[in-house]
Amino acid sequence: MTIEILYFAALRERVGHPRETVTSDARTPRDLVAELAARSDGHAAAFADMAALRCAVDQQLTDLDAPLGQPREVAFFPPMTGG
Amino acid sequence: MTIEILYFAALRERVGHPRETVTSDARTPRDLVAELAARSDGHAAAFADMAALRCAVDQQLTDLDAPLGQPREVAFFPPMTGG
Amino acid sequence: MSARVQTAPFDLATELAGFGAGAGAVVTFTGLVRDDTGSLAALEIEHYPGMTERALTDYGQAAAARFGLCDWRIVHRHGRIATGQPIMMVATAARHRRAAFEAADYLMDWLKSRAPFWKREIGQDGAARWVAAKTDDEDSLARW
Amino acid sequence: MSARVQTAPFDLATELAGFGAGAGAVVTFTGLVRDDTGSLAALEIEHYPGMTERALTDYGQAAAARFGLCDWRIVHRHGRIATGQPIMMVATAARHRRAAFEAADYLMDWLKSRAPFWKREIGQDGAARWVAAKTDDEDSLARW
Repeated sequence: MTIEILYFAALRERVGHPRETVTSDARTPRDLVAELAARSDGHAAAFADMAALRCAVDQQLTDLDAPLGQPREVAFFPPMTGG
Repeated sequence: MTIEILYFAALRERVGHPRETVTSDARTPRDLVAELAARSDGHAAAFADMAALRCAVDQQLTDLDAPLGQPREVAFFPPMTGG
Repeated sequence: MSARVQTAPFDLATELAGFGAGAGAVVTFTGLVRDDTGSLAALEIEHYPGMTERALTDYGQAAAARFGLCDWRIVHRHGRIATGQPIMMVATAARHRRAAFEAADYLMDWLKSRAPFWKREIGQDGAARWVAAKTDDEDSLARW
Repeated sequence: MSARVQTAPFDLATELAGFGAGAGAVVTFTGLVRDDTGSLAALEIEHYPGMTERALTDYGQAAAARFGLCDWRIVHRHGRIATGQPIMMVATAARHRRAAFEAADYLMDWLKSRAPFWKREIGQDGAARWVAAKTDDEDSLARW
């Protein structure tokens, strides 16, 4: 399936761009991360600290091990610091 | 000693006036209440419910059984309902 | 860092002009005349001139010391206040949100049970009735 | 009952015009850019367009249901915000003060840790540094 991947904040900076379209059969966000991390040194750096990785699937916060389904967009970012 | 007595809210209404000057040797507010309650039926009604009586001695909230000292003014009123 | 008692309405925006410079968090509480029965015309608030100002200042200073406030303000009205109108406000400013929230909550508990104000409900028919103190206001104060 | 994300400043008085009709208690929280070191020029706030609005609305509606709010409002800025300026605000209106306080506190905990915003500190020397999430923000959220 084709998925739009979005990166925010420090992850966006490390990857080097805010979004990219990928083809993947990943079954969880964590599987997807493994595929994305292999794309470049920047990607690897972005995903180096999995404990500080947050994920939204179709704009809903989602656990890295939840079933991925057929998402339109998946976003990766560091812990949020709003308010 | 001469003390200025103040009444507020329902106590003021029952006593019939907001203040009066009394001479007393009361040693606690509770002693003073016993003297005041004898002054009129209105006073007696005002002090009928001692559980709902609050007191300030020289504008500081004070327990009914605290030593009275030589106060300038003593105020009696129902539980407060500010805010 | 001030407390005021007045009959006039107050304006939150005016009260907050220049309030809490350097703070990271500002909390305000505004109490309004609420009509639960549809028959209330106004509240009439009596207070103890002299003691009121002193008590509000004491509670404000106690909150500032306890919660490390950058700034605080209390405005409480007395006299007749129509349904829907503001009765009083508390504002607290602190570096962090927890202190600002707790200080405002603490001040409200003190004001409800320890500031010398007494509310009387005035019905649309003109009948007046003193508002009874609530036990849970005392319980709330006992938390601190 | 609304949430907004914007770059422009907001005005608390404007936000509160007509807010919480019929309520007895209104609580506001305003978060400001605080300079602890004397070397901060501004914050730069990034967000996730689309998800942000949805998340803020979800949290507002959850608070309204849980605490029985008469009204609520969330305004959160993004982009560059200078030291001392407001970042965001939450307002809650309820019949009683406890619900208004708790709902504002609850919303702040959600916004801090679950709304898709990321802050970057911009020093007076131009250097940028991402703000790290605080463990105690997670702890605070776990209270609810």
